[in-house]
Parts: sequence; C-alpha cells; structure tokens
Amino acid sequence: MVDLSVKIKNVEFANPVLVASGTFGYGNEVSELVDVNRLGGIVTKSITLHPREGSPPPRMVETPSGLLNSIGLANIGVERYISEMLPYYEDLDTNIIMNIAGSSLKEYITILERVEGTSNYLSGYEINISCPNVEKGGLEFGVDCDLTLALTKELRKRTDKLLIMKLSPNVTDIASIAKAAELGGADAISAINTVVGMSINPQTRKQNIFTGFSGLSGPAIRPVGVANVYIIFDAVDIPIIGIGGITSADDVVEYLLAGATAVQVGTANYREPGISIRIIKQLIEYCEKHNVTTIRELVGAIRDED
Amino acid sequence: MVDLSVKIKNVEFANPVLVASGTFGYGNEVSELVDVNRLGGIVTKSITLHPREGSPPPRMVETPSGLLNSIGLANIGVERYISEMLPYYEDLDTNIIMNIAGSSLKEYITILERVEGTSNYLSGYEINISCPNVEKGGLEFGVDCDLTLALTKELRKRTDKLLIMKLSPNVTDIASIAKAAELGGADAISAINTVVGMSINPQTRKQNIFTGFSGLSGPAIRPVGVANVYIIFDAVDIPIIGIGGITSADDVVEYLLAGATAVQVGTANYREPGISIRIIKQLIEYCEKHNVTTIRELVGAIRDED
Amino acid sequence: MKIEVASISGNKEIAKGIWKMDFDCPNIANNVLGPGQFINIKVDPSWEIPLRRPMSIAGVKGEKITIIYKLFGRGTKILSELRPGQSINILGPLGNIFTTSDKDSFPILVGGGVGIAPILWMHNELNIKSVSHILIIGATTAEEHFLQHNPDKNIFLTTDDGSIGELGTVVPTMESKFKEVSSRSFGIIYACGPTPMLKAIHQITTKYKIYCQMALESYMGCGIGICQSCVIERKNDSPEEDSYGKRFSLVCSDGPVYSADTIIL
Amino acid sequence: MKIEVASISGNKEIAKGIWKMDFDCPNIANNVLGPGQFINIKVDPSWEIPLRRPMSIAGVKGEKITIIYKLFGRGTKILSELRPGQSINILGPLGNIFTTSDKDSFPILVGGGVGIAPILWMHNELNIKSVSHILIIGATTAEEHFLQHNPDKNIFLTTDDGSIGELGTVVPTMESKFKEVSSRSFGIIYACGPTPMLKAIHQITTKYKIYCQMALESYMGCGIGICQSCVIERKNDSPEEDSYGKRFSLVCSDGPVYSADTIIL
Ligand SMILES: Cc1cc2nc3c(=O)[nH]c(=O)nc-3n(C[C@H](O)[C@H](O)[C@H](O)COP(=O)(O)OP(=O)(O)OC[C@H]3O[C@@H](n4cnc5c(N)ncnc54)[C@H](O)[C@@H]3O)c2cc1C
Ligand SMILES: Cc1cc2nc3c(=O)[nH]c(=O)nc-3n(C[C@H](O)[C@H](O)[C@H](O)COP(=O)(O)OP(=O)(O)OC[C@H]3O[C@@H](n4cnc5c(N)ncnc54)[C@H](O)[C@@H]3O)c2cc1C
Ligand SMILES: Cc1cc2nc3c(=O)[nH]c(=O)nc-3n(C[C@H](O)[C@H](O)[C@H](O)COP(=O)(O)O)c2cc1C
Ligand SMILES: Cc1cc2nc3c(=O)[nH]c(=O)nc-3n(C[C@H](O)[C@H](O)[C@H](O)COP(=O)(O)O)c2cc1C
Ligand code: FES
Ligand code: FES
Repeated sequence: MVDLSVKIKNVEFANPVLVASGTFGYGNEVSELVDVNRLGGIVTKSITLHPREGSPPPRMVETPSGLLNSIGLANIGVERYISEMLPYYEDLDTNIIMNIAGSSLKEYITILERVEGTSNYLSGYEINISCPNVEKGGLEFGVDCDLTLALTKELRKRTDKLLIMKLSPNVTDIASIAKAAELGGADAISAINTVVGMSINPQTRKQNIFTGFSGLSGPAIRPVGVANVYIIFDAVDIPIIGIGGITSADDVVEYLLAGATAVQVGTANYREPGISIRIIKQLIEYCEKHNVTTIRELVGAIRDED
Repeated sequence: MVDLSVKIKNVEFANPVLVASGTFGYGNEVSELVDVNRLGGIVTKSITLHPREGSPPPRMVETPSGLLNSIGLANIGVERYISEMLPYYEDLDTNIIMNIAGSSLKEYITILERVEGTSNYLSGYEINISCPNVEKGGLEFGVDCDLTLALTKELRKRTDKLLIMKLSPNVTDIASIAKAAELGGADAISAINTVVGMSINPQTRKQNIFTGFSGLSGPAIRPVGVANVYIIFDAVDIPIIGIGGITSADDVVEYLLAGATAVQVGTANYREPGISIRIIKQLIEYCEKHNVTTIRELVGAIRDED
Repeated sequence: MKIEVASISGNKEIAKGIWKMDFDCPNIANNVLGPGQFINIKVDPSWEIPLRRPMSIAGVKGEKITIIYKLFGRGTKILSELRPGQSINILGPLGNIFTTSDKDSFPILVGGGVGIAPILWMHNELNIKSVSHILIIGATTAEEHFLQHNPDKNIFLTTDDGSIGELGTVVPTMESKFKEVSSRSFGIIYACGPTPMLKAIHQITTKYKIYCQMALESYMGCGIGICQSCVIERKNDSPEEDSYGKRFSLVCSDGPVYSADTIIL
Repeated sequence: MKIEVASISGNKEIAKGIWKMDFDCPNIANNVLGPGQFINIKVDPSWEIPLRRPMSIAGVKGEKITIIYKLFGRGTKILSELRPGQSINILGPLGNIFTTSDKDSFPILVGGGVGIAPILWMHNELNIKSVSHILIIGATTAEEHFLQHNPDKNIFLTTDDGSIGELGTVVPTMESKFKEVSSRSFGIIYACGPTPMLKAIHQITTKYKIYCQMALESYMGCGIGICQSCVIERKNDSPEEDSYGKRFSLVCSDGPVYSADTIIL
C-alpha cells in the first residue's frame, strides 16, 4: 500500500493533488463529473469583499501549450460565499481552502475575519497576493516584501487555520517574497500564479484579451513553476504547494522532487475536469513502480549527479 | 511594392527579421542552407573576453512548445572572433550585430574596445546583460537599474555604432531597466532573453539540464515576450527589437503591433534553419493582403477596441 | 453532463468547408434535452490545442449524435481528418435549449455560418411534430449550402452573391416574410449564427416586435461553468440574476439560448 | 547539407519495437558519404515536439535512404504512424563517417539498441567489398532481433536472456572472438549503441589494445552546429582542438564518429 497522504501544519491531505483557484469554480459545478471527495483538496476561486462582475470579454485565449486569461476576479463576494458555498462544503469529505483576494490590507482582513467568525469547516486560506494594492498606487502586494510581510502578519493574527500565501512569478527575487511570507507566519507557500503575458491578433490588430495584459498558465509555464518551487525550497522551511502546468503524475513528481509537498492542478481541469483523479491513480502506479512507500519521500529528493 | 525596411539609428535593415544570439551560431555554419544575405541581420552568439567551453551536458531539453537550455556561454572568445569571424562577415551583405557578455563592467568594456579598435564592419553591439556580475556577488546586471545604467553609459562612451541592450524578463519591473538603458544612451532595447526555468526527470530523479536552472525559449514564451515589448514601448522612446517564440509572420506582426521595430527569431532556427527567409516572404504577403505599404506602419499600431 | 469516448460513424464534407460528423455516445445522447444544447470536444490528445471545441448538437438519433461544423482553424481541421472507427472524447450535453410552446404558431428559424446545427435540428423536430414554420439559411455563396432552396416548402436559402436562393443576407428575406404574412402572427424567431447576423436579426425583430430567441457563441474555456471565460453582456434592465451576476452571463451554463431582448450583442 | 521533403516508400516494424523506414530524397542521398552519418527529421509539423529527431542512415540505394529506429517516445511514435506516400522533412546528410583503411583486416562491428543502423550499413558495405569481418549485435531478448544468428557467416546475435544467440551482452562474445583469433590482428572495432555498452566496449578494447571507433549519440538541438547542445567530453590529452574547443566536442559536427581513446563516455 502506497501512502499518498501529506500534512501541512495540522491539516491532513489524503493525497497531494489539489485543484487550483479559479480553475475549478466553487467546486460544485463539476460534482456531476468528478467525485470531488477523492481530491486532496479544493482551492476555491478568489473571493473579494464585494461581488465582482469581472472584465468584459474576451477573457481567454489559447497560446502554444498554454492559455492566457484575464477574468478580472469575477466572484460572488464573501457574503454569498458564506451563505451559498460554505453549507455545500460542510457535506464534502475533502479539504476546502478558501482563496482570498483584496485591494487593500483592510479588505483581506475584513474578508478573513468575516469567514473566521462564521465557519469552522474550512481547512484554511490561500491568499492571492497578485492583486494591485489601491492604497499603494496599484503596486501588487506580491511583488513587495514589506507588503507581503505586513499582510501575512495581520492575517496570521486572526486565524489558526492553514494560512497559505500564493506567490506571483513576475518578480526579480521570489525567494525574498517567500521569506517575507514565512517571517510573517505563513504555514505554506503556493507557487506559482500566472505569468504576465499578452496576445494580439495580427488580422484584426486588436488585443485578444479585453484587458490587454493577462495571465499565462498551462504546460507552457511548467518549467517556470518548477524553477520557482526549487528556489523557494532553498529559501524557506515551510511547505510549498507547487502550481503551474501540471497534467500528469510525472508532472506532480517533478514538482515534488523540486521541493513541493503538494500541488495544484489548474488549466488542465478545463480540458479534463476529472484529470486530478486520474493523476492520483497514476501517482500510485508511479510509487509502486519506483518502490516509493510514502509520497513524502519524494519531496526535494532530486538525486545528485552520479 | 511593400517596403519592409526599418531603420534603427543610422543603420538600415532590409527587413525587420534578424536571427537571435546563440541560435544561429556565428552565422557561417548554415550558409549552405540559408542565404544569410537575405536576413535583416544576424546577431552572433555571445562573445566573452576569453574563450569559454560552456557547461557540461546535458545542456538542452524540450518542454511543451518550448526548450530549456543552459549552454553556459560557450564561445570562441573575442580574439578568435576578431581573427576568424570578422573577415567572414566583411563579405556578407547583411547587418552583423555582435552580442557581448561579460562578468564585470570592465570585461564588457574591454571586449567592446578591442573590437572597436579593429573593425568598422559591424553594424553594432547587442549587450547581453543576463550575466552574473562577479563583482557584485553574482547579481545579474540585467536585474538592476543602476548596473544597467552604468554599463550602458560606459559602452556608449566608447562606440558610435548601434548599441542595443538585451533585457531579461526575469524581473519585477522591466520598464525601469529599459529606462535605465535609454538614459545610459542605448540606441535600442532587445527583449526578451530566456525565462528562468527548470526540468526534472521523474524517472531518474535528476535534473534534465546539468546546471539545474536554465532558460526557457520557444513559442511557449511568446506571450511573455509580447507583454514585455508592450510594457517597454510605453516606457521608452528608443526602438525595440522583439524576441521570444517567433515562428511565423503572424508572430512578427504581433510583436510589431506591440511596439517592436524589428524582431529576432531564435529557437525556431533549430527546427528550420531557413525559417526567417520564409517569414520574410510571408511578411510581404501579409502586407499585401492588409494594404500595408511600409512595415513601419505596424509598429505599436494596436487598434483600440471598437 | 458526462464525459464519453465516442466512436465516429461518419464524417464528411457536405458543402464547401462544412462537415457533418456522426458518433455513438449513448450516455450523452440519452441526456440531451433538445436544440440549443452543445457538446465540448477534445480535438487533440496533445496540448498543442489546449482547449476543447464547443459544437452545437445538430440532431440525436437513438445513441448517435450529429454535429455540423465549419472548417475554421486548427481544431476543426483535426476534426475533419478523423475517420469512421476512430474515437473522440466528448463532454456533454451542455447548456440550455430553445423553448417552444404550443402557442407559438408559425415560427421562423434563421441560421447562418457555424450556427446552422441547432436551427436544422429544430427544423427537423418541427417537421416531425408537423408544426408549420419557415426556415431561412444564409451563406456567402451557393457552394456553402447543403440544403435545397425550396420556397414551396418554406425553405429559403440566401447568398451574399445571389448564386443560389435569395440575394443578400437573411434579413431582407425575413422582412419580406414578415410583410407577406403580416396578418398571421409569427409567434417566435429562433436564430443562430455569426454576431453581425444576430445583431441585424435583433434590429429587425425589435422593429416588428417579434419575440426572438438566439443561440449565442462565445470563447469557451471549459463549457461547464468553472472558468468564467464565456461571458456575454446582459441588458441592465434584465429582470433576474444569472448564476453569475447582473452584468454578465455565462453562455455555457446560463445559455447558449437567450431572449434577444435580455442581452447586448 | 540540404533540407528536403522526402516521400516515404516504406515503413514497417521489423522486430519488436524496431522499425525500418525508406524514403526518396535524391538531394540528400546523393551527398551521403558513408556509415556514421545521420539525418535530422522534423517529425511533427506542430510545436508539440519542438526539435527534430536525429537518426543514423542505415543505407543508401540510389535516391533512397533507409533508417532503422526504435520506438522510444513521442517523436518516434509519430514516425511509426507515417504511411508510404506521406512525406517528412529531412535535414542532412550530417556528421562524419567511420574511417576505413585497406590495412584494417578483419574488423569487428558491434551494434546494439538504437545503434544498429550505421553498423548494419557498414556490414553491407564490407560484404559488397568482400572484406571479411565479424558482426555482433546485442539486444535484450530474441524478439528485438531482426537478423539471423549465423556463426558460420560471422554474424553473432546476443541476448540478455539467452533467448537467441549468445547469452549476455556483446562483450563476452567480443572477448571470445579476440581470444579465438588472437593470432590474427583485428585491425579495428566499429561500435555504436547505448552508452553503457560503449563504455564496456571501450574497456575491453583498451585491455586488448585494439583501436576502436564509436558513433555516439547526444541530445541534439539542431544537428548543424548552431545550438551547442550536443557536446561530449574529450580526454584532456586529445591532440587537436575540435571546432569547439579543448574540453568539449560537438557530436553533430565533429562527430558522431570518434576514436574511443579521445573521449570520455
Ligand atoms: C456554444 C457553441 C456552439 C458552437 N457550435 C458550432 C457548430 O455547431 N458548428 C461549428 O462549426 N462551430 C460551432 N461553434 C464554433 C466552434 O466552436 C469554433 O468554430 C471552433 O472552436 C473553432 O476551432 P478551431 O480550432 O478550428 O479554430 P481556431 O483557429 O483555434 O480559432 C478560430 C476561432 O474559433 C473560436 N474558438 C476557438 N476556440 C474556441 C473555444 N474553445 N470556444 C469558443 N470558440 C473558440 C475563436 O473565436 C477563434 O478566434 C460553436 C461555438 C460555441 C461557443
Ligand atoms: C547522431 C544520432 C543518431 C541516432 N540514430 C538513431 C537510429 O539510427 N535509430 C534510433 O532508433 N535512434 C537513433 N538515435 C536516437 C534517436 O534520436 C532518439 O531515440 C529519438 O530522438 C527519440 O525521440 P522520441 O521523441 O521518440 O523520444 P522522447 O520521448 O522525446 O525522448 C526520449 C529520449 O530520446 C532522446 N532524444 C529526444 N530528442 C532528442 C534529440 N533531439 N536529440 C537526441 N536525442 C533525443 C533523449 O535522450 C530523450 O530522453 C540517434 C541519435 C543521435 C544523436
Ligand atoms: C481562468 C483562470 C482563472 C484563475 N483564477 C484565479 C483566481 O481567481 N485566484 C488565483 O489565486 N489564481 C487564479 N488562477 C491561477 C491558477 O490558480 C494557477 O495558479 C495558474 O493557472 C497556474 O497553474 P496551471 O498552469 O495549472 O493553470 C486562475 C487561472 C486561470 C487559468
Ligand atoms: C540554445 C540557446 C542559446 C542561446 N544563447 C544566447 C546567447 O549566447 N546570448 C544571448 O544573448 N541570448 C542567447 N539565447 C537567447 C535567444 O537569443 C533568445 O533571446 C531567446 O531564445 C528567446 O527567443 P526564442 O523564443 O525565439 O528562442 C539563447 C537561446 C537558446 C535557445
Ligand atoms: S466556458 Fe468556462 S465558464 Fe463558460
Ligand atoms: S546539435 Fe546543435 S550544435 Fe550540435
């Protein structure tokens, strides 16, 4: 019997395969297709204080082995999340991690406090810090160590649940951002969010995405995700959740070897909503074939050159 | 007749399609296959002060729609470049741009001075600033505004030829690096160099590239290149040479619309050494179809939404 | 909503650049509700084409589903190269349906471009139920049509170059029908096609005050409501909220069929 | 060195997982120098597979080139699905050749794995020139062999499981030949195969002091000297410089054939 379970802080995950924020809706849309209880966990889409309609279309376009999107954080807002989604999650038998996005320190805090006061069911929070801070002239939280530190500290004070900071790869020095999150008391780091990209239609001469800039995801960015996880693994002592371009158990193992304790599957869900379940099966096969008794053996276990 | 010519400073390019440093050798290897005189120009592989053997193999691996490489700046060094390559270039009828890489300010200067004193043939220099500065503890020139400014200034003093700074996308704020290069007197910006990536073999548990970290190139990174060119176009007034994942005339037009005056074809040369010649033909067809009389019309010409 | 690996039983070009494919997929076929619904096809086993391709259902016979598709780009090219016996991965049935009611006498069905499939299915359904109706199909030239122009049977083809049927877009033909039979009330218009066509149809149905349902298209990342890419803008004064909010609606889940007067094209 | 779109005239599995393909490519065929040279094949028109795939030439007959390839991963799978009449984009001929000299009596040719092609071609050439030689081909089991074990004709097959020919790797067979005919001097060993096999061959040829040429493989980005990915490490005391420098050599341009004593495997 292969042991796929992993633990982050006091939270047990039956396996290391979660689904990524924004790529699996709220988790209920696909329940007809996927037995979500078999997932390691579901990270729900970013929730803001107020409901957001998001950006005008087009919001998405394919690129070579990837996808650009700018959904504009469309979401139902924290109140509807609490009233409509939390009751659904209470009947599930998997870890639900709420992803939070804010445009000011205060907004993040308000959302977290609002949920903390309501539910004990959630396993924790993933904090999307790739959001422009309106107070600091639109500078993204996630590109600044001080902002990241301050945000993490404030949230840490307010919850004992899992606190995961989700980092952006669009920075010079992701290690220092990860360290700031660790210093602020984060329990884990998620990496990476999408890579800044753009696509223009040469026929119409227009942007393919309404907002112009957008986020690149999918297999195209897997090498970027793996590199960032490796860098962060060297920089901090807290667990890392690897994200970016995962489509198979081999990809999961690649991330684990680079230093991830768990992973999230994103874009691949659009092609194959049940892909994470298949990946979990393949992971067991991988472990059996390679005599891995617990998946935790693989974390950071790159072999030195012979 | 479509006019494909573009001009950067006083240098005329018959068309905007150049081949990228490191992806076309010294330009003589493929002369049997490709009529190099039809190219807009050749950027030769990075030259260092002393010959470099480069990194041990493996140096390259495929990724989804991309390529990771860590060649380790293998090159013949400036002396052999002068004695063996410059004479060959003098017989060519295209622009030769020498790419220079250094590990200190002094090394860049020494290389440039050495060549300036020797040849009047080169059209100019492209400065690879994605190199670790040994004096500053390995910090890459290209991630630091001050280093970029100082380097550009020093080189500018020493040449009237085209001086192009080639930027790395692995930074939080490429606009400020581009501005530093402009302030320092650069004639143009090349963007982008490769994106930091990594690939691990799940079967052997070893790095797929000897050096671990490596550079991602190819169509996978095209959206990243286009986004960076767009950002730089807004930030500076000097021309931009767009690089990253170009495989067709449509891709070239995408870069031009984003703000590039010319482009470089990189990884695609490995698949199809003559691809740039084909792209030039396709560009003429594109212009004819869209009633573009001069390719320069397209530069930065994204249409506003209707 | 199921995922099924369907076995292709037929795939051929029925007009210039227009293909028809039939495949067996009992699980999905058994759950289809009616015209308007679509499926989402994984055309490429490799990631060269990251997303599935949405295609309207053009008919269901027992366990077989038919689609009619236009060669557009890389994805539909791969589809057209598949041969009977090969299989494709299908997700469906998805979306809502055109609503019919017994009150609606003499509907007009209008289709064009890649929007023929649901219209044709509706046409066949109405024929089976012996509901009199008019069918108008638009195309650029004759060679893109695979039906026969047959005014006696109320089947009108239009072409931009007049090479078959009526000259021009579908709109003049619609308008002349409105006028011809103005005494008789058209209960409803069912339309599907490219956005400019739908815009023109919306204008004329507004002018003549005829209720119109449209099956829309938008860029779909998933087809099942998890990516939020497929939004269409709603009119401000639309009464209800969609699953999604006031301003936008998800075409894949709330649509693809909308009352023309509730959306902004 | 040319690029040519070659028309496939044959492509079939000749042993388990081993395929043979023939194609017409006059421009390249006319320029081939001999065993050791290779071509670089664009297997996939899409960027799903970014790089070409290098394959040794297994023979040239008039305007036809033959390759023998092992099903390995995605690229060779695509190759194996191509049918006669279809075409592939070929770049070649590339690299250097095994050097033969009249002094070399009774050479031993050793091949294994994906390294059979140039060895087999050499074997055929020597047969044509009536040069006596020994051919040793290694594989894991009988089903991966497509030749006949025929000691009378100096053709020895080896298998790791002994299911055909000699039991074990090629090395014991080589050694027994060295001993059997120790009086006769073996002029030269020509070898091609997986790195562990080449390492073992290098050891034993060093021990018996027999000159050995090896055709090497390495990961190739271009095949034509512009990417610098295909380096192999050279011995420090190697006399000349390669096109590339002292420490490394470009397998695509300086190789793929090397004297075994000049390189580090
Ligand atoms: C609900 C719905 C029903 C449809 N029904 C039909 C039908 O019955 N017959 C038919 O021929 N076509 C139909 N289409 C359109 C069809 O999906 C596109 O023509 C097809 O996706 C083009 O793919 P491609 O790879 O050939 O083109 P590409 O070259 O990839 O793209 C060309 C254009 O196709 C569109 N497209 C590409 N991917 C998608 C996607 N994932 N979602 C939506 N649009 C996309 C985009 O507008 C793009 O610019 C329908 C679309 C929708 C949303
Ligand atoms: C000079 C030379 C001659 C060769 N001759 C033959 C031959 O005659 N018959 C034969 O079966 N094989 C030969 N090979 C090996 C052959 O190139 C690989 O087996 C093939 O590239 C595998 O491709 P794939 O897509 O099926 O495998 P993949 O799944 O893509 O890769 C599997 C492995 O194949 C190797 N590989 C992949 N791409 C390349 C590349 N661009 N260059 C080199 N290796 C690569 C890598 O080691 C990789 O790990 C030769 C290689 C070289 C360098
Ligand atoms: C359409 C789309 C929407 C996304 N929305 C969110 C979001 O709301 N919050 C967030 O933190 N990440 C969001 N992401 C980023 C993903 O969670 C993930 O970090 C990224 O896509 C990389 O993983 P992948 O390559 O597997 O998709 C979104 C990604 C996509 C493609
Ligand atoms: C194998 C390889 C070697 C490269 N060597 C250099 C180099 O020596 N100097 C340099 O400035 N850029 C080098 N580059 C980067 C390219 O010039 C180019 O910026 C990058 O590959 C992106 O373009 P592409 O996607 O078209 O390949 C190299 C790229 C590759 C793939
Ligand atoms: S297509 Fe993904 S939500 Fe509609
Ligand atoms: S394979 Fe590119 S230099 Fe040898």
